Amino acid sequence: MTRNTLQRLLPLALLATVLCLPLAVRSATYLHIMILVYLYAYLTTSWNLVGGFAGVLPLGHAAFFGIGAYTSTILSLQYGISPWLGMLVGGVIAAAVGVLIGLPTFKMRGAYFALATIAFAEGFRVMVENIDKLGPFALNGPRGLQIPPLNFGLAEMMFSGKEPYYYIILIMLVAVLLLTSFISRSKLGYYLNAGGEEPEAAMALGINVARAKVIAMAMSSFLTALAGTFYAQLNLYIHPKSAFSLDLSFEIAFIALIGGRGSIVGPVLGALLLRPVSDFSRIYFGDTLPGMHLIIFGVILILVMTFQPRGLQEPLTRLYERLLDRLSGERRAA
Amino acid sequence: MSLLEVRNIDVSYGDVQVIFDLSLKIEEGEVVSIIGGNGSGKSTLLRTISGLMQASAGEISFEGKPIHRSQPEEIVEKGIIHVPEGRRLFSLMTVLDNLIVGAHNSRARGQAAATLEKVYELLPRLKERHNQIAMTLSGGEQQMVAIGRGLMSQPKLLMLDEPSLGLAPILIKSIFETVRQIADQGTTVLLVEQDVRHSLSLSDRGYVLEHGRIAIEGPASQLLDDPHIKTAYLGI
Amino acid sequence: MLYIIEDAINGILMGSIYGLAALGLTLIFGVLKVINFAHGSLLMVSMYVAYWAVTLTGLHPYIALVLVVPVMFIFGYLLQDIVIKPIFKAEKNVREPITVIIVTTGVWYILDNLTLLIFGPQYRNLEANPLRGKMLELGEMLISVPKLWGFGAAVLTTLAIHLFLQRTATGRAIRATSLDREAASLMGINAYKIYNLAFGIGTAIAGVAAVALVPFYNVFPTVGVLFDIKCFIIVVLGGLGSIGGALLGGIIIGLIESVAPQFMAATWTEAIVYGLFLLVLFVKPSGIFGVKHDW
Amino acid sequence: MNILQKIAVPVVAFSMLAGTSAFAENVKIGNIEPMSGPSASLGQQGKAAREMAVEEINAAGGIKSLGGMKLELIYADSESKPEKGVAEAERLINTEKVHLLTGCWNSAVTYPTTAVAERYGIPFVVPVSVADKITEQGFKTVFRIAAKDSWWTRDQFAFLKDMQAEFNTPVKKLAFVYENGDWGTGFAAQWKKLAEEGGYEVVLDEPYPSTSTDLSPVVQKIKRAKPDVLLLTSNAADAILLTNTLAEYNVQLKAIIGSGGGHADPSFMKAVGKNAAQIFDIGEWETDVNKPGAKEANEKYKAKYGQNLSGEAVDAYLAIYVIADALERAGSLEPAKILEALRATDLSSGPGMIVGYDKVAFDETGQNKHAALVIVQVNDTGNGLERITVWPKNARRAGYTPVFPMAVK
Amino acid sequence: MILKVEGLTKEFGGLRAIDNLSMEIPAGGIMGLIGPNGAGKSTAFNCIAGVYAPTAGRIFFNGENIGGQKPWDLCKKGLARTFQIVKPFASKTVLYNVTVGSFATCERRSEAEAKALEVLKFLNLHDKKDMLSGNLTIADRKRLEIARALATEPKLLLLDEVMAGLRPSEVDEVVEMIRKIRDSGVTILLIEHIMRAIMALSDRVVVIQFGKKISEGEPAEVAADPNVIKAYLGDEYVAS
Repeated sequence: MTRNTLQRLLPLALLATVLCLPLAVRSATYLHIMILVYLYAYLTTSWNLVGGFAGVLPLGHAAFFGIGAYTSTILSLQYGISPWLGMLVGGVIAAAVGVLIGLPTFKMRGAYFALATIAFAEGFRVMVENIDKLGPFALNGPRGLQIPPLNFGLAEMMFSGKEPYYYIILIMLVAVLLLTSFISRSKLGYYLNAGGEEPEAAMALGINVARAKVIAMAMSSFLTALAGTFYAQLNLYIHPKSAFSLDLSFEIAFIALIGGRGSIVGPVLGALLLRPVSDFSRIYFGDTLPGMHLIIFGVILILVMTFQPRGLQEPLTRLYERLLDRLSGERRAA
Repeated sequence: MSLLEVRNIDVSYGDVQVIFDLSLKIEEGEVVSIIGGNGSGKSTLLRTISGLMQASAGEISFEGKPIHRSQPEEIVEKGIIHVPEGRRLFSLMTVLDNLIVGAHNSRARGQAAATLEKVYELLPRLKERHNQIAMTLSGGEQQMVAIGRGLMSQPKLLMLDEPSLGLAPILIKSIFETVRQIADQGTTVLLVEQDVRHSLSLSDRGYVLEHGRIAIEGPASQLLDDPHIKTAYLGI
Repeated sequence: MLYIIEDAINGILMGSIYGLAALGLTLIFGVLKVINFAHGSLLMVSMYVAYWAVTLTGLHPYIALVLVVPVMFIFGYLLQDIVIKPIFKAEKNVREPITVIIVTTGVWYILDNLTLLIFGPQYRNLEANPLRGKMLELGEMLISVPKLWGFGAAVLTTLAIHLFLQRTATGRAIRATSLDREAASLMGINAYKIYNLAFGIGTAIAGVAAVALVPFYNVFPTVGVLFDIKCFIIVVLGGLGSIGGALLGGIIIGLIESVAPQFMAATWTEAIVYGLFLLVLFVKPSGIFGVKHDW
Repeated sequence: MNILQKIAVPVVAFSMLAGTSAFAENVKIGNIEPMSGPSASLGQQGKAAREMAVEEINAAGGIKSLGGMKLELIYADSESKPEKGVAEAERLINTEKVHLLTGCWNSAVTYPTTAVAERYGIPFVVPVSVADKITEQGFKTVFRIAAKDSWWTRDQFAFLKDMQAEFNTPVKKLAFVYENGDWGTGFAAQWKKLAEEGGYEVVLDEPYPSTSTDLSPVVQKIKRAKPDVLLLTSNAADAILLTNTLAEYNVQLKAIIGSGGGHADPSFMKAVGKNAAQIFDIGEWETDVNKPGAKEANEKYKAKYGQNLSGEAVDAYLAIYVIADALERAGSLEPAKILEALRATDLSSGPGMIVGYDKVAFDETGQNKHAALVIVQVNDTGNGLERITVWPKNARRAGYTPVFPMAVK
Repeated sequence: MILKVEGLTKEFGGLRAIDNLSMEIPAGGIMGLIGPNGAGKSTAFNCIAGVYAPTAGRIFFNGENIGGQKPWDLCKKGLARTFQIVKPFASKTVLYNVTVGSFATCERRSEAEAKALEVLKFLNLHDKKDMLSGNLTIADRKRLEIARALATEPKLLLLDEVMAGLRPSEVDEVVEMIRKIRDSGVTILLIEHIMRAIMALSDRVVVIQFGKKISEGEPAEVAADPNVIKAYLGDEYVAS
């Protein structure tokens, strides 16, 4: 096989494998872990639009996640609106909030920006915890919202098995990957990358950097909110501490940094590595060595940042190229 | 043995080579000028001597001992002080604190009080302004602080990077007079300048740097009359 | 009216202790230009050190200071030297390396959970504690004595750090490094050593805060998290890097937390604090008092 | 072909991994508990109590109707996070092939997790997660040993009424102070209803964040509201902080009534010392309960784990005995059979029955009908501070007279 | 006049970096702006390019007062610039860098890339289009900086020391390149330290010192102006 065919075939083979995985993996546990891997890969890819392409460090994406989860859940619980529709409504609200947050914060630098995004997300959590009713909408304060598992079906985005969730999030992930790779090749992507790397030069080349970032923020928060709805439908229960969790915001950023910020595959690699490590180490150490899984998580963070500060995407890509060389017996064209 | 000896160094920023096979010598007690246009590699040369940058090839020795692998603070400890371009004062600290930080190295620290008196004598303006925050000073005063701060380290070799930069002519004059006084008190001075006339007139020797290479070298008086300098600067 | 004053006094005292907890964070930021997300965990470790120092040796809780401060100084110094320094060296041209933030977060996870592994999840409280429940009566008003001591410690530490930075050679070297790392190294100052020192001192200050807290506060593995975000807010209110600002920022937070609940549910004070935090970030990112830190 | 192989190998390995431990030799009980994170203390007590029960049952010959089959506990850490609880339930059911589940202490984790069990038809025994909602979801697989929060609050008010009569001390004004989580706000909602019904005046209704680092402002509010009785719902850290601060500000009340949780945490008494004296607390169990075996069980536990059995721990301990009893009667590992047996539970004796009430039997929602609560008073009768059962009156420790109203300190 | 600067003044916290500077650039030519280090050339440049809003004075570009407008808007109006310290998007290829510029006038990537390739061919950078810009030599980076600006289709191109740090042979190449750009109809304002190049290229030269214009005229005139010699070589040089 020539290297070129191989290069085209491998991703297809991968996609086929991923599509068939539920046939081989009957265990709902492993499917669930895979679902979480895809969910986090999806979230991180969405985050990457701002945190990667635009070169800032947002640490408050849980705000959009929570908005998505709450919007669709409230609409479906109180008004019987399908979560699929609620998802879009949540996305639009989150995008609007994202723009409102982005306008003032993008002027800030480094640490200030990170802290401001944390404050926004935490502020949202505190609000939701303190509000039982917001006009006609019952938020239920700290008690959260539970979705009774009664109407299973595609329209309700609620299923008794894991497989539908697996395919939904897989489709979402593939879609968001296609979208980001499309964006990265579009004018917006060029503008974001340029503005993130050398803002002054970008401005001189006709780029309104702040506006590009705000557009990216709107898209990123829209996409993040969709995942919030998925999460609510997957767990059928949300409360402020989980839907607006600071840990989630942090984990998204970590996955991106470990995988490789600003690249398309980085978030997927990061999620593929970190999620299972944290899940499996929790499973194996959870009862005998409580907290061990978080120690392992911390150690990985430090090691990767020390030895591969730009993430694992670069060395892994090199490895992949070498694998292609080996398989095809051809050298990569320079 | 020369005080400072630079032998065949190459220096690059990343993969961009800025200095090519450059050698120079400074004897104890001399005032040496390095002149050259923007981008000729003057500042890079000083940054390499003071350890902020590493030469990719060649050697630098001071008092006969190699220093090209040393960290900046070790080089200061040996007696070379680099007064950087743009003064680089500790902007929010007072004049006095700036001066005291200059005496950070172990040779100078114990005698800081005495050195301070000498510096005040040389630069009386600093004494008047000792409590003022550095960034509120005028450009000329800031340059004096930068020089004073360098002197506080009791240098054997004082390297000045464009002390006249951005100063009004009257101030430039007084800065150069100060440099002359420092030299007269016995400190070896390496002066990097664009102001050819001023710097050469107070120097013993000079080097003209072009594109990272020594173009001409010789006694200062001789260089002053060299027509090549005018050509290099004005393109005529 | 009197009760508002009583609350305000409590707020100032408690707030000053928050400020003390945040002081180390602001010092570290001032020098390294990095937000140390592990600061809360370092406070937690300090509290364990203080707790065990008192429990094992039977020292008066405040005398434990002589043990806690040096131990935490060394801890912070080594942490910076061994874990964080390599990252700085790798990214020495970046002004605010994000990777360092991530590494400090890793340190946070490790410290908190290592403590859980070693000491278990129990809540600990000094048993033989001569200060427990001591209240000073001022007419109708009651003022907590350990908090008063904490206030004293906060003011004295702030003053001591201020004087240290202003008057000593090392202090000046730290300030110089903070203002211009390269120029400082041209004056013979080893910037990495200064980073280690600053990190050590910042951690030692967390030790002082721990000693102030332990006589009236619980010790448990996640206690740092409670103070973590509070500390971030305080240092931004006071101006990142500003020594006096940390104390003032702390007092503002303390006052809000103490006085605001008299007019609304205590849970809303958190929202007020975040609101104020964002307001300051947007309107005056240099901090409420807008003082450029010279220290 | 070699490419296909390269892909196939990990996939096969993965699915084989997924299929491990499919053959059970023991009865597997999955337990989801907060082993790390903010509620780790409670999770670990629950773990210890379960272990003790399993060791006892196995030592006594296991489940006889299943040929002496042994019980095996498998733990999972929820970190107090609902999504982790859900993921772990999935794993325990599918991968570990557990036959039953217990957990999860945090009500917020228990809701979604029981929904998973319901989906798979796996029995889920909840020792203690008090939110009413848990047994009111219409699930067929959920059984709760402990009382639900409407019963807890009901008993707190019944106790209050009884005490007023017994000591002839009227109580009019109440203050509610509670952590602003799921649990505290749930209790507060019930209190408000009961206060209205009982004709009390609520002078303070104050939620506070359980992450508070200073509760003096809340205590000041209590002091100024001048209630007769203060009802609290607190986690451990804030219970300790509140109790100490109440003492510091010398807040005079007729009674302080806790709601278990932080007030029942073994760290609590140790940490607050004499400031805990005369506080009432509601719980499932006390060391001084007048039940055969209770004392021994507590001593054994204390020797092993260094703490007294708490109400939470006893519920967990009993839950394992309830499960063993149901398995014995089911004589099968079929979920349907186990569920049937659990529904028919009528347990009134055995080593597990060291609780304050006499029987375990579930109503149609899965709630233990007989679950009852005791109220204790923390006091020192010469042996150091201890929790002394005072209510219901028939369970009161012999020779002890409750202090009501609280003595002026 | 494509650009007309009237009484431009810029102060930074009381410090006057540009003091009442006026100059005019006719369309189609090359104007040199020189002065010793720290004279205020870059500040003037930044005011024209929209980085700084002037403290006083007006700047007309094609007859429109553009003082205080943002750089990205100016770029779309046909005013492009390079940076003295080159700022390539270092993690991206040469083609990517130039395409960012050509997006200023087109929406689609294929179109933008086609135009970028044209520019690269025009500037003889075509064979390096797939190299990471961070790996280019300094000379190529400077060329890339020009290519990127040119891709925005400017009418006026501001070049900030594009020859600094180059070897003599490379300087000659850039001189040729600038001529070529001028011949394609782009007006050029050139800040440069390399006098040889300035003298060879410029139709007119403006000399500033301490933010003030001290001389203006054709290159030879300016080079002979005692004021200029004094500014460059020190006041005593004139006498000798």
